Amino acid sequence: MTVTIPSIHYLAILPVILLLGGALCLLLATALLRNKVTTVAATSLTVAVSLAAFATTFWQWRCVDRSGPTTTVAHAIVLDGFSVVATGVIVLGLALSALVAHDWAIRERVQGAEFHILALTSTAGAVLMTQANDLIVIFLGLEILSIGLYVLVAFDRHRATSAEAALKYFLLGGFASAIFIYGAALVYGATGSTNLSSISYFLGANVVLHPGLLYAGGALLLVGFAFKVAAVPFHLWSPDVYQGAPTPVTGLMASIVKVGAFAAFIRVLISALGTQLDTWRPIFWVLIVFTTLVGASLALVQRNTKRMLAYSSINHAGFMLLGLWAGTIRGTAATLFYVMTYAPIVIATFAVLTLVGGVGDENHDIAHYRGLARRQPWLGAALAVLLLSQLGVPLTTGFYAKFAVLAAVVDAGNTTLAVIALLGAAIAAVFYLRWTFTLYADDDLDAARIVVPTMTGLVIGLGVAATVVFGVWPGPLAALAQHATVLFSP
Amino acid sequence: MNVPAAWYLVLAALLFGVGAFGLLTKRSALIMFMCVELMLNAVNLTFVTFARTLSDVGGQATVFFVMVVAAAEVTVGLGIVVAVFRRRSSTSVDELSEMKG
Amino acid sequence: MAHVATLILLMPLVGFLLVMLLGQYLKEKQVGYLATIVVGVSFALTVIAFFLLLGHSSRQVTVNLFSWINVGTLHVPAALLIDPLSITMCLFVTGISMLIHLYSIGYMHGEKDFRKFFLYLNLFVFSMLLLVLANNLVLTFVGWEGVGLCSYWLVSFYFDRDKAASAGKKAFIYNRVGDVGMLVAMFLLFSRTHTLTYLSIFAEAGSLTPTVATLVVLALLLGATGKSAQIPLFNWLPDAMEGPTPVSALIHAATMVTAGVYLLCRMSPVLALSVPGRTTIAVVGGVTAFVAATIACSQKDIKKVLAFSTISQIGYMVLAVGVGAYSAAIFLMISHAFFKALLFLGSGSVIHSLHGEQDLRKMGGLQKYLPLTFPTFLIGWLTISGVPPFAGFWSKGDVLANVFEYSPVLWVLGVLTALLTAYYMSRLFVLTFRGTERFREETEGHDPHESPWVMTAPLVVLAALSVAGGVLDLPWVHHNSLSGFLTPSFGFIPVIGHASGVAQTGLALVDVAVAVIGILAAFSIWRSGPDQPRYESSFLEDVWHWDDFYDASIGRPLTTASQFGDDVIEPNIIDGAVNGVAVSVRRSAEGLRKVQSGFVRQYALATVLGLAVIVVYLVARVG
Amino acid sequence: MHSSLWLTLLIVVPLAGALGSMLTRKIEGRAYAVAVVAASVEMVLTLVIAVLYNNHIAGAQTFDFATRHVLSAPFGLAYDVALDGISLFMVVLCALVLLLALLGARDKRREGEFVSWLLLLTSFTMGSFVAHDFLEFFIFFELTLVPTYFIVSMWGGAQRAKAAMKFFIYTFTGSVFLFAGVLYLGFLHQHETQGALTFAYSALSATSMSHGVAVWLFIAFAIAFAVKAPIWPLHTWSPISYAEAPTAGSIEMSALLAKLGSYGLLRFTIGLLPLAFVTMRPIILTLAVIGILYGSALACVTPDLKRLVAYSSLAQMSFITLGLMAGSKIAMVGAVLLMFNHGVITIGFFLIIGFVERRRATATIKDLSGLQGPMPVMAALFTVVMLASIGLPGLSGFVSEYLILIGTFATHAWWGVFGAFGVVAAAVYLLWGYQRVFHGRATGANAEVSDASTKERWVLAPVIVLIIVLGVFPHPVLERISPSVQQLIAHVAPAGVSK
Amino acid sequence: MLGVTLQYTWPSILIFATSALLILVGAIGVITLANPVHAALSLIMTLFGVAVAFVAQSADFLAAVQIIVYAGAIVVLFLFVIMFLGVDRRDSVTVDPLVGQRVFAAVGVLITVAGLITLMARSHWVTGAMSVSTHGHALTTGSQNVKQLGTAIFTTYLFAFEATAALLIIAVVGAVMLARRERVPNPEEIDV
Repeated sequence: MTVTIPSIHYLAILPVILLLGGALCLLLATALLRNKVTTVAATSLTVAVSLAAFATTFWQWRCVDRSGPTTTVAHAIVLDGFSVVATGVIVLGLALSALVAHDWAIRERVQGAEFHILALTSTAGAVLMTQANDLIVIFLGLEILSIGLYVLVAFDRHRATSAEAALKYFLLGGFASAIFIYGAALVYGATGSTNLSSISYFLGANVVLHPGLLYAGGALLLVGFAFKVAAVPFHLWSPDVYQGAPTPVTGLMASIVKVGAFAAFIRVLISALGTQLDTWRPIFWVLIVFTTLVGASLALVQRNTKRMLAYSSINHAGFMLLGLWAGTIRGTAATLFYVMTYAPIVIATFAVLTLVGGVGDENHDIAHYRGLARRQPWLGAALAVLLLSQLGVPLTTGFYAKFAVLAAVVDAGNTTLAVIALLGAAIAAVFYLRWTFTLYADDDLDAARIVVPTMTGLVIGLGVAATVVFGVWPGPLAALAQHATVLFSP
Repeated sequence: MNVPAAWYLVLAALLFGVGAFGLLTKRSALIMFMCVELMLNAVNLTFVTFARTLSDVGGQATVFFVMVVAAAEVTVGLGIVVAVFRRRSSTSVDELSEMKG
Repeated sequence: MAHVATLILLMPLVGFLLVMLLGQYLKEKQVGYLATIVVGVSFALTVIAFFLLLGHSSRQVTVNLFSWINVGTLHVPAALLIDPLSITMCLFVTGISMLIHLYSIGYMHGEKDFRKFFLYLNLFVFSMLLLVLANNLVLTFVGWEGVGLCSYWLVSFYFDRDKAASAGKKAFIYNRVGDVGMLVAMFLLFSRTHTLTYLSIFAEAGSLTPTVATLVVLALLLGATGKSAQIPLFNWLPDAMEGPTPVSALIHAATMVTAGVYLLCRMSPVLALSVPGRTTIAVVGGVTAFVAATIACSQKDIKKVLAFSTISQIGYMVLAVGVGAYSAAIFLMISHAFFKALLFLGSGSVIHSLHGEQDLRKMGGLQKYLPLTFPTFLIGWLTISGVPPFAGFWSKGDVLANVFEYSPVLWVLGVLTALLTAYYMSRLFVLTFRGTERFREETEGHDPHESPWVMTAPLVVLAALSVAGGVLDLPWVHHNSLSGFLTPSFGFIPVIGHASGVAQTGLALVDVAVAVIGILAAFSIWRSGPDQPRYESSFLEDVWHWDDFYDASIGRPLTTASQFGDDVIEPNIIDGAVNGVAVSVRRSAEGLRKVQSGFVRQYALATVLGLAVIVVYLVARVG
Repeated sequence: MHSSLWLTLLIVVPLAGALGSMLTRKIEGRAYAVAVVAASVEMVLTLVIAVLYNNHIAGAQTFDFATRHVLSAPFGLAYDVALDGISLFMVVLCALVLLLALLGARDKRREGEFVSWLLLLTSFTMGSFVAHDFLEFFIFFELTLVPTYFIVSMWGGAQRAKAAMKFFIYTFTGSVFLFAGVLYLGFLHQHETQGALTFAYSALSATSMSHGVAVWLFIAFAIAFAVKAPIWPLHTWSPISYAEAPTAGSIEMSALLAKLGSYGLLRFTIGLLPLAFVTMRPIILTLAVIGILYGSALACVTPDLKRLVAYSSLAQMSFITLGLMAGSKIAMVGAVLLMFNHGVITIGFFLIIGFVERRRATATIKDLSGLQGPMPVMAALFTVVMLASIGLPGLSGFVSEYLILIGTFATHAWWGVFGAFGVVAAAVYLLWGYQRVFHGRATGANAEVSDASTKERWVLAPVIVLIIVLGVFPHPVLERISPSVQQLIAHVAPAGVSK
Repeated sequence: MLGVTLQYTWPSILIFATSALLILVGAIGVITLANPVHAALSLIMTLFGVAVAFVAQSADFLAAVQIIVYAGAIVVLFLFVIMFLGVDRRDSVTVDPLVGQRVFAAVGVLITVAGLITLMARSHWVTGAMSVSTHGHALTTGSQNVKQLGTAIFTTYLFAFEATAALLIIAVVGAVMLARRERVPNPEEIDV
């Protein structure tokens, strides 16, 4: 029996290789040089690697644009427009987070290199999720992503909450992983494969009479994903973890996990289980309603800004799910557009939080934001813009993101859902506005000035620029999302 | 002739359920890990059973990866438990409820 | 003709603008004379216009100025209509205004807001002329509201006195209620005839159904009751006496308050279409005349007596309109303008001499101190009492004769009113000029002194007019009289026909008899002193508790309701519903927070429960 | 057809002004100067446009200065501007509001930021009024919330946080339904034509739909616009917001932003959903009448001058709604005219209240009395504004109210009659308010106030002039509004609307 | 799927029964035994049961891996940590401080498991052609099984196999980082 090693399209997995390679290099360097690897070097490497990966995505895009979506490594990995764009967003997210973490590591006097190793591998996991064409690969990507994050969440040794968050995250994450893989097992049993293309082919070629097993598997997969994207009622981990994790980690988590999980979610749902869309829609409907409303209203009663943003991101997850509900090209493009625009905003927001958190990363009560914009107009205004963007004010990308998903839902014929989600946004508006108002309140003028380190400042600036520039001129991004989805592998 | 696959599937489902129940009720983080292991074993059993019904070795191969994941999880998980224990001298998860609301 | 008519209208406006822009640079006297002269010019132009009109065959001239509102089918031009009715009105409006302007120069001497007073007066004359000259209802409404505004300003002229301020507001609001009537009348007419120009309305009037015509007439009546102080909207007028006396004379006796009567006369072709409408008008007029007369009998304030008297007299006019005697109404309006202005100005002179005292109980024996005021006032008193041969006798006789033809019941009411009129005016006269002197306290022992010539001259002129006014329309002269002149304006007059000469003479004798009885009764009762007779109930003095009734039935409930709206509905119900949503969001959020207990096992439980629900749904779906 | 550049300039000039003011905010008084220059340029621009505007472009088309550029095809996003006789006067009002708010309600606290927000708001409002694309309108409409929020929350009174929040949440929640409706309509059109997604006004107005759909859309749109206008019972944000906002904010909100509501109701609700118009008419008309009477009633008892004007605005805006919904051309023209007139009148009210507040540091009615004594000129100016609001013939308010009532009466007699009682009510609450504030004897601090300064008189002059001129000679305005309304009516006409 | 007539051999039933007994008793032991050490030992019982089930279903190689890796390595790791931390004290089993947690957990889990089983039972395809990767090669036992498995892993699952490398590295690195003793860093030591 001869074993033919499947052909490998290296370009497709180049970003993963780059990221893991970077992590490995850094690991080796740390091991060999014994703490001689400076934070600057580690950050530089990470940023270089992520930018290289980002550059790769251009190459990939050209390839996909020219010859269409392809699969490789025995159809385990897919290279399509969707994965390319999602990968691009993730690696950019890493680059930005690394810059924030750099200043944070210096301030907190922690080993920068370790952080970057874990961040690089986690990112690789997220990228894998966007490209995976096999439930097992998705599962592995998920685990690579998660295990790195478990450790990152526990990274802050000075705060008890950090370890608490890590343990909670780990226990629940493991639980969700088990549910997810059980779902994969049942789907395997129902369709005979874990490969998404094969599943899709099978479901297309066969008439399903009693799809119980498939449904059972689908439900478990759905719960697994819903957990990762923090959809209500599977969201409970996220506020605690967001709060406990070191703030730059929270930023990283809020961006790349969302992108990776949604990319995989979409791929499984649309690519593999697309024929059963009508079965999943009611579930999504309920999930979306709960997620938008609960996320928004619980954010309302928070005083801790990190928790507030955790609930806010739950609310956003509800909006992202809207595109999945629609299940159309427009819907997929909309969700992609949403995560594309949301990632830089949320990273920049957590960058501001990192700064305000101060040494020890503990000043996260809303009271610390009183009059911030008075004392430091630029920082305050930047945060205000970021918050308003998350609120969905026009001329920011946040508006077009909401516009895109809602348009998809309305297009798919459920205006009621759009209205409910928007009411969730209206509730969320209250706390974004209250926060903004706090920024401009004029009391407490003698609080200490916050030093804005260059790198973090750069990240905040980029985030604000992204949201405003593309908010005024969303055409290119929208076209990209649209095009990427058209190039979505079947 | 072997017993029908369904028997094993039901057995796996029960094992999964017991694991889940344990996770929901135990307070020791270590035992909760063990419950996760029970659930993963249920999954493995399911995979193997389906491999048999489908006559497909893919199901068995998958079990491999699940085992690796289980191992990796345990490694990190125990690391976290150790880290938490150092601070609190307890592995009870109920004591870890500082963050809430 | 067009230019003359335009100038008649514009002169007071020019005066208004001049006073507004240059007033502060001119001396007080100069302002007064300037204002007087523009009105005088206006009067002169009116006289010219009158003669021009006489030479006009159709006796109707429309002067188009510019297009004011022009939307869809609604064309409202700024245009004037010169016809006998409007020119008659103009004549006495400008004439009397001129006299009162002159009088005011003396009366208002030394007031802080002297210039503003003349500003208002000129604007008033402009508005009044606009009201009269307008060729359509909307433009009339402009003047209608303009005079109301000036009345508001002038009543609350002493704005730092709360009573004056309230009185001004009250006048405006009562008028506004009437305006709704006028608006509705316009709306109805427009929706049926698609025009608001008088002549076009009259041309189209035939197409109105009786119901619509009645509704229009009633709506117009509501408008008229507001402006002309008739029941049920009459009680702003007594309060309006808070204004300076020349204002009371000009606006609240001679001109503005008769605008309602003018409007009804103007709309006579529409009135002709509705018998129920006209009957209502007659009843309202008759009842108002009587009620107001009863109230006038017990008032202690000299101006209040005159105010109720005015209401009563206008009631006569409305009664006349109701019975279709339009020219009689106009005749009474003109003669009333003469003698009521005379009486008011006379009372103003009295008040002036007593340093502002208006209470009849603190007057008496003024006869010898006011050598010019007294005789002129005497003439006014006799005129209003209906003593021949003064103008009042003829005009009131004309009205009563017409009413008798129409309805004897209303005639009886009219005669009773005439009796009361003679009585209360005599009471006023006696208490003011006869009997003991009770004013020493007010004048601090000094003798009252006669007013300057600018004040007395108008008195003399008006007295002369009161004496001779009757010649305008003597019953036995049919052509070249006022009624003959006015006929083209009224077109169809639904009076069955004039009473025979014998009957007329009989009615006239009745009029004279009641006048004499009233005068004698008053003299016998009030000669002794100012104390109120025991049989006179406070019910009359308190205006039949009319104000209290409105306050209790409309004012207070509305205020309470509004306050309830502000205190309860707005914050608790409307806002409460919204806040309720907000609160319930917050409450449920607080509830949901409890789920987020911090216990990781509970989080896992939520996951399992969520999964269970999904699984149950799928089981149900698979069936 | 004139160049659309004029309209683009309308949006860009204030934007540039905002930027300029922001950049020069550190230099004493410079930002203000920049803002005033920008506002003046804007004013001149609008006047030029008003002169250039040609309402007899080929055929029945009354839109001038039109252009359309697609910005993002997937979103159906386009820059599409045009101007007709209806929006023309909104645009003029917008520039006027800005200029007078700047000149008359100067706020020196962090002036650079303040004027920047004002200019930004103007830019967005201009955008809303010239938008010829529903989505574009919605975006500008939403955008106006942000500057307003900041103006109220940063420069407002003691309860500014609450007021600003209330304002934002109400309007934002309202626009939720609008947003959903806009999307629905856009896709309805796309599914019908199988073409590209577009929200162009002209395209959407040709969308066919079932009656039920039209009614639902109508309700969705009406909610958003009813909040903004405000229409009873969605008005409760307005009293507190008007009262707590700085003077310029009150002016912007009541004189201008409220018009966005009625403008949206006219252009995008009635104009796009003629089918639902007839069904919804009695309901909205009834709400309008309730609004007139309710607003008037509460204006009588409210203890604060600014709140009084807020409730009066509720009544006035209800008049506008009445006119818009009555379905007769006369009423609709009247309503559009009242949109402009009420804007001007409200500028006058809030400016004068602002002047009084500047002197007395309060707008509470019971703290003020007898002001006519020490400040006769101010009292006179207030009187003119008040009389215009009462609807005194010869002043601007009358023409518009009269047209509304007579037009409403023709189609809905009883609503017209009840509406007419609003005329009485207006006199009651305004005169009662005037009496309490200006009449009576001035004592204490009230006796010390100075009369209107020369500058204040000049700021108020345009208001007074407009009030009088539009009352006496509204023809130039009416002849521009009428054809556009005619065209809109013609579109709605098959649904049973009288000319 | 469940409704098949009884035609299987007694040995297979016996094997199933044995494995089921081992699995369930072990599992219940894990969740009921108070002492973590006992729980870990009970876990081994389950793992053996699963291995038995593997053997019964032609997964011989996996059964071996199950014993070696799972029972041999993972559980030992558990025991090591238990001993290391010294947490082999009794964990109160009787009282749960979270009111209703057990009831809800039991209900939730029961519904879920019952539902899943129902769904599985009601699964049926009109056409049964599965897209199986071995394409016609029947699953075999013994040495062939290892070969088949190996082939599958290095062909179909090549990428997944490669990814596990990353997973294991990150796990090890993470564990090291977590378990390292906390050392308050000296400012001078941090090079920027």
